[in-house]
Amino acid sequence: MELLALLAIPLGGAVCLALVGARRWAPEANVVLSLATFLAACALTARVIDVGSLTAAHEQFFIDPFNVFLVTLTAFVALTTSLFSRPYMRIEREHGRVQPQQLRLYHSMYQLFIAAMLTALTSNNMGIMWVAMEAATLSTVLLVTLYRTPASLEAGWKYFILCSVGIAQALFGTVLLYFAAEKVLGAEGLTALLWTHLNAVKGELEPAVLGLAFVFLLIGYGTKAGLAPLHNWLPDAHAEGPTPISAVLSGLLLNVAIYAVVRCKVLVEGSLQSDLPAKMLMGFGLLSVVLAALFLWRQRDVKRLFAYSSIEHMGIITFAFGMGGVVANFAALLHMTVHSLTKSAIFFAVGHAAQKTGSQLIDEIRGLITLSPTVGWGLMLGSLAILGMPPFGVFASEFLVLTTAMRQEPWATPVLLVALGVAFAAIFGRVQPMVFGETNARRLPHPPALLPVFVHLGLVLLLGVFIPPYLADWYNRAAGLIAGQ
Amino acid sequence: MSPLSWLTQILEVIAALAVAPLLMGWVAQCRAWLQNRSAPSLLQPYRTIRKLFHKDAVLAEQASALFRFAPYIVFGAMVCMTAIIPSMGTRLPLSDAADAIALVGLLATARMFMALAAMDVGTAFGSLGARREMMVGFLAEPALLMVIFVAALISSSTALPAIADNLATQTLGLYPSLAFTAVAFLLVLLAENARIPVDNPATHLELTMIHEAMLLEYSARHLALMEWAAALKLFNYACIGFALFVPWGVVTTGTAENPLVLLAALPILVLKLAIAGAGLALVETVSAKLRVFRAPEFLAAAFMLAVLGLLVHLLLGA
Amino acid sequence: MVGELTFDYNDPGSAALSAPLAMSELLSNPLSLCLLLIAAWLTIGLAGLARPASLLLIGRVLFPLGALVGAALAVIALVTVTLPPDTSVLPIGLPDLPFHFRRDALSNVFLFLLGAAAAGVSIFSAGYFRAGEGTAPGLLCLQYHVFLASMALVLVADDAYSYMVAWESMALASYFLVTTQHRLPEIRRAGFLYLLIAHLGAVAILLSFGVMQGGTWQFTFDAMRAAQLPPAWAGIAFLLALVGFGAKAGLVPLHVWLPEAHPAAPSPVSALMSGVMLKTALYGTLRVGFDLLGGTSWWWGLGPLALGLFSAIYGVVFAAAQTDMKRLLAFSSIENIGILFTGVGLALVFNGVGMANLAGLALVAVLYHAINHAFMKSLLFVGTGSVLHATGERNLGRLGGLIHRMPWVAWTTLIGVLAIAGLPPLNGFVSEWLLLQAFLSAHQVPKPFLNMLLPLGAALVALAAALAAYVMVKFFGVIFLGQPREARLKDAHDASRLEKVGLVWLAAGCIVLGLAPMQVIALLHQVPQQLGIAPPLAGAAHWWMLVPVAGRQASYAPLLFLLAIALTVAVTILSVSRLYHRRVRRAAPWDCGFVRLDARMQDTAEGFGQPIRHIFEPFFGMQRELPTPFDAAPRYRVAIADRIWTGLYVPLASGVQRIAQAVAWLQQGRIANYLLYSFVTLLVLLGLML
Amino acid sequence: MMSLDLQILNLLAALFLLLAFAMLSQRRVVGLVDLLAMQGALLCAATLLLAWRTGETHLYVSALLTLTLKVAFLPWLLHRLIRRLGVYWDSETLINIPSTMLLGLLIVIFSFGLAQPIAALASTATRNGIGIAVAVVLLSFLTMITRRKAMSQVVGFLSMENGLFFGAMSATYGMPMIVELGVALDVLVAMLVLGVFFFQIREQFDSLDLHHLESLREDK
Repeated sequence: MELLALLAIPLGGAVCLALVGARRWAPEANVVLSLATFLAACALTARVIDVGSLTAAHEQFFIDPFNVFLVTLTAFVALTTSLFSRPYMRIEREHGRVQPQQLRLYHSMYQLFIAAMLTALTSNNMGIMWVAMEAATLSTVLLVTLYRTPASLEAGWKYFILCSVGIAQALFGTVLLYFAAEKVLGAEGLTALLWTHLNAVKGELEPAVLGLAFVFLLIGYGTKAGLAPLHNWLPDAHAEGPTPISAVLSGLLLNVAIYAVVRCKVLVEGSLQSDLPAKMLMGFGLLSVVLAALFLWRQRDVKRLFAYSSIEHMGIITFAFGMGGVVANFAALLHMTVHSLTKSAIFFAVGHAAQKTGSQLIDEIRGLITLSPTVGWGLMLGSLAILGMPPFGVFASEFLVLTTAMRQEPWATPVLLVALGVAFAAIFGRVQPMVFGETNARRLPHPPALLPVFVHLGLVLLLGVFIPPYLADWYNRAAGLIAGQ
Repeated sequence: MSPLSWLTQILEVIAALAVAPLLMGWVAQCRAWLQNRSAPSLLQPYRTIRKLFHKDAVLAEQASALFRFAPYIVFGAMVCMTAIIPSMGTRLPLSDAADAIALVGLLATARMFMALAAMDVGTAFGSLGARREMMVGFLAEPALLMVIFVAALISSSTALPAIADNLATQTLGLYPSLAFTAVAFLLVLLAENARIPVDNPATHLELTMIHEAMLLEYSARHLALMEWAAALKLFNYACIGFALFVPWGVVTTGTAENPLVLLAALPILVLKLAIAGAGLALVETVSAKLRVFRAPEFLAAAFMLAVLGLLVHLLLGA
Repeated sequence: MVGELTFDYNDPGSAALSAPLAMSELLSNPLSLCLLLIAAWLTIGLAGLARPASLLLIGRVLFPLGALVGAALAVIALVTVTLPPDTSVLPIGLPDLPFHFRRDALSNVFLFLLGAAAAGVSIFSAGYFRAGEGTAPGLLCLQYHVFLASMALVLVADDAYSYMVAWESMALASYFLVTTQHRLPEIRRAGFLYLLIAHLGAVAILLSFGVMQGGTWQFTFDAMRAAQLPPAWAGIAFLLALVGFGAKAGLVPLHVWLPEAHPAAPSPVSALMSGVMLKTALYGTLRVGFDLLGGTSWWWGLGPLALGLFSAIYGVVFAAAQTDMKRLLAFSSIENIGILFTGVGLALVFNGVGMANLAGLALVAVLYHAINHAFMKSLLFVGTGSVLHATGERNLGRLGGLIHRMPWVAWTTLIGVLAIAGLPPLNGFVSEWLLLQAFLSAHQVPKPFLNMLLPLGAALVALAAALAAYVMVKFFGVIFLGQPREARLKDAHDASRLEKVGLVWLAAGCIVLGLAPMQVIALLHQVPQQLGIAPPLAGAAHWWMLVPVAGRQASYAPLLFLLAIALTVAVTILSVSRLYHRRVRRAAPWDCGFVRLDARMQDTAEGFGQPIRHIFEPFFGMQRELPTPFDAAPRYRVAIADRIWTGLYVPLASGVQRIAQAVAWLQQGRIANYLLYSFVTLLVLLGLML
Repeated sequence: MMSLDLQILNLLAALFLLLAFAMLSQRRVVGLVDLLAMQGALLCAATLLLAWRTGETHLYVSALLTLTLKVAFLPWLLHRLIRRLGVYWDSETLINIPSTMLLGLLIVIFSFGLAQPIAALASTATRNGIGIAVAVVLLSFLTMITRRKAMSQVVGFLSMENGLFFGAMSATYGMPMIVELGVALDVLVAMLVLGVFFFQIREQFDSLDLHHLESLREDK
């Protein structure tokens, strides 16, 4: 029931907004829909907390601790982002950067995107998950090109081609999975792609096939997760789209992709008795961290900067999942949460900063703290949080990742140490002059919608110093689940 | 600590106060003889000090309280040193108050106050002198410490009286390490007491002077105290040298009961001082004054020698 | 053979010991009191946000309150130092890892240091902070007290997570305090450098904890104490910790941030950073080296020893060459940190070879010096703060003659100067004396070469101390003595009342610590005793006399010493004025008969540093601008560059730059290439799977 | 001697691969689209044959889907776009044709080697098709890499999809119905999005040449 609401509300919302999305009250409608979705998600969570994992619609949908917390997170960030995008898109419209019909497209696609992600998360059917992922891509492509600037078109094109090609590999992987599965589960196609069933019989699945399947799936979903060297679409898409979209892309879509990868990893590890998948994940993770850190060093565009930082953090998460074990998984899940909260908060602040100074170039944004203290502090604290400064939550997860790595994979720690240092220097060296120093812009009349920023940062802070017991228990269950216990 | 022992202590100090200017005079006399000049009277330093005490003190307008107070502190520090150094007797009340390291600290205190006082008036020469004095100081101090360390390692004590005791009472042994350190100590002594080749107490050529440059603004009783303190400093250094290298003839027992036993030590002390003074005069005569920025090399040599002494001791255990 | 360690103290000392035993029933759990005080600091900070602009509230109420809290903390730490450790757990932090806290003698010593110094600095700040200086007073108050609270938390944290949280919060708060004047680019640069190196250090510490952890979720210090590490891993853990804490302490070559950040901060903050924050790094090193890892291997000591000695010389030499008074003090902090780590290294070596008494002696010397430095350096920094406010000038070349205008600041600063120059009978001398005594026994270490090299360390320490005296003469002489080098110095005003209180408090600390070494040591020795490094003290002859190692007659009695000097001085003054007269006439300075004397003829800061620059030339990268005889307006300029900065950090940065450039080639914006990457990755992974 | 329909199926598979090679070497965009249509037709034929052979009803449906979407609609759409946008020729490929072919050959060998173990496991009659499918996927990947025109990249993408479907069909007689529908829907939407795209790109750069789309880069 809650599940139905969860998926139907954004889907229906997409349809309605496709019709009325250009109206003056469309943004509010967007907020209301997101709120409804969030409430549904909360209801679902409550349900899962007391009855535990559940399946629905002939097992086509499946909720367990792992995805339900991602569902809640997704719904929540979607809500806050819609709150942020309300004034933001208004101003864009005042500045004449978007036309009414584009706003219509924007709002309807926003809801569709949410729907697609929620489907991908809740679907039990690997095939449907694939379809939903592709749908998520398609729904955001046109949002990336919303401004119709040459840069945005290029970004959109790369996003489209690279992700579609990538995800095509994932489809092939799914095919192979199905191929292996029907040996065990029989050809009646309904159950053979259901994750729960696959998970039940993963021991009997044919290792050779699953190995290949995993490679294709990893390439496919890894491209969407922005793992180096498949990440090339990510900075462009994040930098050129409207900021709310950058926020949800960075904060949510990457999480969903990682989620898919992890689901596959669980199956494959169960079947393959080698640690090759784990090694692959760790390799991708480290490579992403290192490359992202080096690219960060050369950024001039603030949104590109934080896009690369997203790549870096996806690398950390992937590395953690690669290490496996309860603590590492716990850390990775926690990191997914805090990263999406922090990163979207940063993008909110950056969006306002860019609007105030009328530029995305780092060199042209100066003295935010005098221009608008709230934006300035938001950006400063957000950046410090994302750089892993306690008492923010990102530190908590990095603490666990690094200590676990020191114990399990000592060889990786020097790499991580250096990469984190370089990333810190790069990001902080660019953020500090933006926040501090003399400003060169005048104050804008409109008040920024910074409630989301500080709500997010507050939550991240909370997670840094105190993780509520039920949340912790939830992480633990999910972590255990991924660790195959 | 019987009151008698305190009496002994005071006697020793008074003796030192009396003998110190004499040493200055003696060195000056020897120098004059060695250089075929007609020698000043042996009592010349006393006369100078007395004359200075009688004069009216002239202070520069911008001199602060620090400037007026410094001479007393410097003088007081030197007097305390005489009390602590076993010049005639060990086992005295104050000899426990500070060991050799503390003595070096005391010297540093005096030096620092002199330098600060010199900078206080804000003349070109004052600060120049202060700078040079501190330069000499920071090179001489570690060298002196090294010298003391060697002796301390030999007699497992950093307290001068104890060192003197040990070296004096135990059967006469040859310490090659002490040979090195003795030379080092001599160099330090020359530098610290504003002697040729580092400085020239007799000079009034402004650009080369160190010690004198710091005293330029002083007059009358302040100058007198400074001069007397300088004499005491030389005396103290000499006594430290005796304690480290020729500790014989120092009264080690009975000082607590009968102050007069010190009289037994006095002639030996005077003898040692006479020889030392003559030697000092000889060194000063035969060597030429170095340019100021050669002084560091001179003292670095002292430092190296002292360290060598240390290594030799650690190597040979002697 | 080394005799047993004996300090002598009788009634007063033992009273200081027995008093807490009496009070121990009264305050059942001192740790909870400490935590309460820390909470009080935090609330005071938050209260500042209530009316961020009101100086009355912040200056007259909040900061004095903070000072009181600091004093209370110091008192508690003092009276409970002899109690056995007590722990408590707060139900926050990570799910399976709540915040653990623990108070033992080591924490006590540093808590006392923190509280006492913070009390003085806070009361000074109450009179110091004014409106319109960058950050709003309220925010400043918050950052300041969060800084204090996080430092205190570092000292009582008992598990890796809470430790790291407190540690980084400390760095963060101090960073914001450093960048108070964020409009100046060089201050932003300083802040950036500071936070960057602090963060790298923190990651190193984190990794060291990662090595020491006792297994899954076992991040409490107890678990680490219990964990049996193979020696190699223990060594790695210690080295990582050394790197991390060295970065925070400003150990060469990780010192580059220090001379930038400390001057950049407002003076009271500089005082706290130099006086207290650096000591938290020392605390960390001791905690990890002696407590968590048990200081098993003697060779661990070599690292701190070598780095410490080098830092000591390096710092003091650079201090002598500085022309900015706060930079000068910052470099002097590097020197003192060097001395401290030298002592730590010595203690580790002694402990490793099982010379318990000497290890205890070295450790006590280190702790003593840490406390001393907290007082002296805070005193000097707040002194410069008053000068800065009175004259708006940090450049030594534009100061001078202030002893007439601001006597309070001048005389209190003089005490600090004498103390930090290591002159008896002040506190700086005592700790250096103890350290030298420890060095004197180093030749007994049963290791070839080491027993030869260690005594040379004593020589270097002595050299550093002597150079410190040089530096301090320069510092005090150029600022306070001589003639004012600028006309406007004439109307410099003395410190405000609250500032005076702070100055006097810190100066008094220097004196007391110098005069009562026995009592202090009796308390400090609880640390090696509780850590099981050294046996308890054996009482001995006199309460006023300090004897480092029985079996060697060496002693130092500061009170006697001071009395003797005072007596002689008094007698001299009296007799001189009795026997002769006390007539004084004021006249123009003589200066060898030169008449037109002016302030520009005194030695400048550069001039005073010249001999050092000459002697230690290899240390510096110098560019000189010498005037030619034909210059119309001849001017002399010398710029000192830190060779380590130019030789290590600059190449490092440009190296990363180059690598980044090379890597950027991967991303040429051509979609075909990107497809190719995916394609190749696919083939490679497939190949792996085959 | 295997039965006739199997022989036909293998023949179709071979032709399928051949078409992939043809695409690799084809430089006229229009030609590419026709080849794509033929590929679709082959796929459809193969599916039908298989459906008839196995009697799986959902294979008929998927054959129908293929027919409408891949044989009729998409080629028509592309042709229309080509006419509207006037892009007939692709410029010189990034790698010259012969070496591309050589690479293609290697890829084929690789993918056959890859597929052998899987094919060994397969129970389906068309197991050899798997290797072909992998080869086609990789070959169309190569096509996309070597092309400069947006249009030809799209065609490459579509032929990759064909390859996937062929793989699915020959490995497991097709995916579950619901998935096939979803995939088909996605492909359809993707094509529509592309259509919009092409016009946007055109009105920006009045060309579909990809070298206009190389401004977002790090190496400057």
